[in-house]
Amino acid sequence: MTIQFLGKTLKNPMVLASGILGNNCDILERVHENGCGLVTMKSIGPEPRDGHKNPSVIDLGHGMINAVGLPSPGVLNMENEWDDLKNRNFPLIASVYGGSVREYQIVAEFVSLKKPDFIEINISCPNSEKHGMIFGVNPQSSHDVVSAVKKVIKVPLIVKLTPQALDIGEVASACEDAGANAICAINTVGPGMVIDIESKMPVLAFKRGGLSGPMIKPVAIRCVFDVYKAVNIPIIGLGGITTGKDAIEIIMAGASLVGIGSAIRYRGIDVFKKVALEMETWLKDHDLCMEEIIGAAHREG
Amino acid sequence: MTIQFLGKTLKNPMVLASGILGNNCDILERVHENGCGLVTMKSIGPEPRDGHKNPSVIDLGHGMINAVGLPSPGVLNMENEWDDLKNRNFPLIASVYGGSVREYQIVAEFVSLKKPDFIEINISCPNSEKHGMIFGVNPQSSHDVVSAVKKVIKVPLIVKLTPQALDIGEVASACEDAGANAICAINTVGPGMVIDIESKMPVLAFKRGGLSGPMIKPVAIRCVFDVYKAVNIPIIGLGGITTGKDAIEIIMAGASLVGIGSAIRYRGIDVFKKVALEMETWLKDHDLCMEEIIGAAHREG
Amino acid sequence: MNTILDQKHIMLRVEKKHVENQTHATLFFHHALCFKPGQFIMVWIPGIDEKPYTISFHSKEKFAITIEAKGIFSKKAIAMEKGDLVGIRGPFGNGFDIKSQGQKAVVAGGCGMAPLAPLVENLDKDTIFIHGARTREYILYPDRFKIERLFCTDDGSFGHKGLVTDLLEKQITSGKHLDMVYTCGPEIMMYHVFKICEAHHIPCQVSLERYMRCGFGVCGACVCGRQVVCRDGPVFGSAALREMKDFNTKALLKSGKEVALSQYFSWRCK
Amino acid sequence: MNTILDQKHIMLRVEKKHVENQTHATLFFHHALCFKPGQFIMVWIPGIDEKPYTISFHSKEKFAITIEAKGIFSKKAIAMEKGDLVGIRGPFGNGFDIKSQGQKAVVAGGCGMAPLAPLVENLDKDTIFIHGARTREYILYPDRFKIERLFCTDDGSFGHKGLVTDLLEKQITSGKHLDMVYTCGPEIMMYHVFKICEAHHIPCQVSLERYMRCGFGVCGACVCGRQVVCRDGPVFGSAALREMKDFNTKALLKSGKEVALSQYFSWRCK
Ligand SMILES: Cc1cc2nc3c(=O)[nH]c(=O)nc-3n(C[C@H](O)[C@H](O)[C@H](O)COP(=O)(O)OP(=O)(O)OC[C@H]3O[C@@H](n4cnc5c(N)ncnc54)[C@H](O)[C@@H]3O)c2cc1C
Ligand SMILES: Cc1cc2nc3c(=O)[nH]c(=O)nc-3n(C[C@H](O)[C@H](O)[C@H](O)COP(=O)(O)OP(=O)(O)OC[C@H]3O[C@@H](n4cnc5c(N)ncnc54)[C@H](O)[C@@H]3O)c2cc1C
Ligand SMILES: Cc1cc2nc3c(=O)[nH]c(=O)nc-3n(C[C@H](O)[C@H](O)[C@H](O)COP(=O)(O)O)c2cc1C
Ligand SMILES: Cc1cc2nc3c(=O)[nH]c(=O)nc-3n(C[C@H](O)[C@H](O)[C@H](O)COP(=O)(O)O)c2cc1C
Ligand code: FES
Ligand code: FES
Repeated sequence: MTIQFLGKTLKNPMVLASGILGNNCDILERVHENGCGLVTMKSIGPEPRDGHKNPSVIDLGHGMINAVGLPSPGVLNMENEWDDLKNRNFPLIASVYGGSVREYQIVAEFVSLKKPDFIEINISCPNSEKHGMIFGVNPQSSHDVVSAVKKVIKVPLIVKLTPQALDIGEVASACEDAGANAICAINTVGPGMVIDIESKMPVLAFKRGGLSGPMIKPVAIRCVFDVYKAVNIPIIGLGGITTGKDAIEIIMAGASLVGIGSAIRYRGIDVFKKVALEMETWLKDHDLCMEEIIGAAHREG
Repeated sequence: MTIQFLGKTLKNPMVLASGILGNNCDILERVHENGCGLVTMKSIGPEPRDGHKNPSVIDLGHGMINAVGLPSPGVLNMENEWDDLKNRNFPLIASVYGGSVREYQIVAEFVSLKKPDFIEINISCPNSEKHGMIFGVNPQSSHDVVSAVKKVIKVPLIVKLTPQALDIGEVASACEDAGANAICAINTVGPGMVIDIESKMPVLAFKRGGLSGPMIKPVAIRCVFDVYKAVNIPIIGLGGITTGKDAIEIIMAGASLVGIGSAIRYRGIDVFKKVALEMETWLKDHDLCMEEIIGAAHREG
Repeated sequence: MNTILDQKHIMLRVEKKHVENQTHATLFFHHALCFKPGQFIMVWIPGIDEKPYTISFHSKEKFAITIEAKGIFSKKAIAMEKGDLVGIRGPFGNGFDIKSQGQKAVVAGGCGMAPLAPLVENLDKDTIFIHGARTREYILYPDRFKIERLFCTDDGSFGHKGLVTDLLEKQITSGKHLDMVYTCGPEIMMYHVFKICEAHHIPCQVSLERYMRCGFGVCGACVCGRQVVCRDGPVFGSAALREMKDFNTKALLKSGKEVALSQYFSWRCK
Repeated sequence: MNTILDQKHIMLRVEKKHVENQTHATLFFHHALCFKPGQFIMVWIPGIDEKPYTISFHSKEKFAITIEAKGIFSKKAIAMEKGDLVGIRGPFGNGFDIKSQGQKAVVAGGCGMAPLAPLVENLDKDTIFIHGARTREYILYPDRFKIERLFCTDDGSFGHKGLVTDLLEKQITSGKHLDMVYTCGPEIMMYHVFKICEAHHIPCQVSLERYMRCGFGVCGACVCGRQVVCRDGPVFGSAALREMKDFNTKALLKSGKEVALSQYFSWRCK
């Protein structure tokens, strides 16, 4: 299932979602070895940031809720990681965030010098007081941050969107106009809240958090469907993808690559290998290839 | 658990959600007899409307997705129903929708003459091309429709909100300023989409639909929490409530009454009786009463 | 009882089609369904619509539905061929109560034979089994049952010329004692069967039809008085029928508008 | 294996508190947990924080955790009383592998006794059991085990004066053949135990500690080289340890920053 994506060859269409495991080079390599064609680092911010207190990730059975809160060593404090990554033998997305257009630019410019294969800007995280989400809900602010970042980086740019936008297609289209090379959809849904009725307190320390995993899949499918209609650049589709059939579904909605995060919880770190195999089997059984089914749900009926 | 709500006495805090079963007087009466303190009619529109083709409601296991599409006989074609309801022995919410401020006003004014106990305006339905949702995502347009409707009706007004608003607290607050007597939160989440990979087609005839049931509870809890912080009027909390503990949770988030829709699927029409009993038992075991726990999650910690 | 997970949406391919006559066909599927006679499934033809159909044949690993061509959907359905794809959800509904003792009778009218067929296969050989159709060629499943059938047709081309209710009354007045009557067919027919049963104090069970959306008791499209046809029914016993003001009188259109049954039947889903 | 549903967040009340000494207390809960020695749970004190704790006692319907007062959270935890409310999630992690055959040894340092206690209760009577602590009063569970313990303390107030590694080496050099060594305690201690085992070709299992968030292998907070401590561990065998560059050298802070282990241990969660 070798695949071309923005000029690079990937061994398969599986992507590790940002914020999942990607804390060091070793673990990213292990994820790659476990059947993941393209891995994403945890989002990198301008300053050192501890993120929120625990509880910050809770399983809900049919998905999870998290308010990890964008912890980051800060872009200037990661020399060890960059050194390790220099000699990597796998393709890499570096995810970045900021609190202002200028911060996105600073972080992305610095990161670009470290030569990841792609940079992803996370303009969609709901778990911080001020970071990210505000950009991703609005086409104009999304356009601003994308064009600013495009000016200073030397690798293709992926923009990660939030389902909370009123019209995600419009936001995606603004990003494309501003020069984005691909869209990643979606970040977590909600936010939501879980209250423990015995202590009468929200369980997450940050009170609210983003939903992920199987329960958000219908929202992810709809968002990818909307984005596919709106843009001509490729889409990394994710949100609740857990099985090969889920992957086929989001590809039919319009995704070219398929991201996985929460499903590691349910199927282990080799979920990438499993899902890729299930996809291949399904495609073979139906005598179809990947290219034929991208966006297929737009064509029938 | 007798309760006061906008000047009326209800036998308990349970509410039947709009669009669920409420198609005639007989069935509303039966829901009331099955332990529901306050029942809501299916949303009434200005014109006869068939709604969307089937499939329009699909179960997803941990919730459901629907695009029924606001079917309605039209406000002027319901004389039989109004006649039947005239002699009802239960409190009633009439839900209304329109495609413009003027339409909301016309429908609500007519419905007000039929003397329901309350009118609810649905400014939050995602399943129609033009109805409702556009108002509920924006504080200004919500304010406009609420103040227009308030002018022409003689019963208390409830406003039903969508979780898709960027800041639901802000919308609720605009509604309160415009004269709303209570907030109902939330309508369905998303929208989402389910694609059947064999036929390569979205399963719902309308393609996209709103999510409801257990999987949306965290979003409902967060929305009610936000609304409670923003307004001083009472809140009907709903979205995924299925058990007595769920009901306690949404009350602690800030709800005074608890709505149930999808849970009828999972626990039968007597879910109201069951949930009310479970709530009572929990309250007794904890030596607490309803009033003490409304909004409790805002006070602790 | 079926668990809720059993009722999730799945896709199946038509395994075999059996053309019954000009307007009826039976579609077979290879799929193990946990099922009780009288229950129904929601059948989706991608790109067309989704409608409820009763299960007309059931074995450990197969089931079938029998469709009468009426409008767009059912015409598409009988035109389907082996290998064609449909989505199904279900089974839904309560099904017939077959636990009751004593002498039973089954009264089928036209395509109302469909839900009754798997029931008949579960009943004693001495069951009185009345089946009416327009003409001889519209008699469904002519060679299927071990139980003897009393036939009637509108034109007298097969069996008695006249209505199933004539045959039922004849049985009763000829002194036959009945303990339970199961019936399905046009609502007016079922209404008359019910009336006959009431007059002779015989409990009966009828299978109703209303416009449906969810199939599982949430959306309210199918309410009939106090009853939710998709969940409390589609089979209703005498006690429920006595209180059901809407039986043979009213039904809801797709818009939710309450109309006379005649108007409901002349409405075409668009 | 625990199913995922077993691991959902639940609230429990402290059933009993046993003060072990000035800085250690054991909290008992009445709750049936499906558990394997070496696994841990995430413990939430509402309004404070949530941290991982090993299960130090387990019966069919009870379990306990033993806490050493270090920072804000653990001080709150040992100050809790009967009836106080905590949330738990889990159990998580792999636990010790107890299927191996032959002569076993257990080496516990300080609060590292906690995860080893339920393991010891599952081992043969001839297991070599070494336990070290600062002083006599910091010896956990003095009367709990049937297996004889070899004690050591930093100040010699009880048993050997010195380190657990002294006692382990003495056993080996005195000719005792060992087939498996289980150890938990400060990472530097475990590192030396591992080195001794390597030198003598004895397989060993150590239980690691890293900052954790999710506890189920998703967030990446606890990664240690190629290993995910909360899921692949917390117990690691010799093969994994040999390749684990970060063992006794590096750990991630809450921010994800990779630092020397000494810096990690002097960091206080805010
Ligand atoms: C629980 C249940 C079980 C059913 N089982 C079967 C079955 O086993 N076999 C079968 O053929 N059909 C069955 N039906 C009816 C089926 O669902 C469709 O309504 C029917 O096939 C007509 O659909 P259509 O879209 O082709 O026709 P439409 O386009 O809907 O209508 C075509 C014509 O049929 C008439 N019509 C439409 N709906 C009804 C109705 N509900 N009752 C009577 N006449 C109607 C109209 O007057 C119209 O002229 C069942 C219905 C229910 C509720
Ligand atoms: C899998 C696992 C199982 C554990 N089981 C137990 C147990 O059974 N009993 C128990 O008492 N603790 C256990 N811990 C450690 C526990 O989770 C807390 O880290 C500890 O109680 C300190 O928390 P605190 O918030 O009170 O201290 P903090 O405020 O976090 O720190 C207080 C002091 O402790 C030191 N410290 C903080 N974190 C660590 C660490 N991870 N390792 C070593 N020193 C640290 C710091 O140097 C600081 O000076 C376990 C940890 C893990 C990962
Ligand atoms: C614990 C956790 C941490 C996350 N952190 C980030 C992050 O730092 N940056 C980001 O862009 N997305 C982050 N996400 C969102 C995921 O990348 C992904 O978009 C989302 O979880 C939906 O995919 P899933 O359902 O496969 O998990 C995080 C998700 C989880 C569950
Ligand atoms: C089949 C269906 C139809 C609905 N129709 C309406 C409607 O007409 N008007 C309305 O305000 N809400 C409607 N809703 C939304 C519900 O009233 C409710 O807000 C939502 O389902 C969340 O609650 P629940 O999770 O308890 O179902 C509908 C929901 C469903 C599932
Ligand atoms: S079809 Fe929805 S309630 Fe019966
Ligand atoms: S604590 Fe989250 S991966 Fe280990």
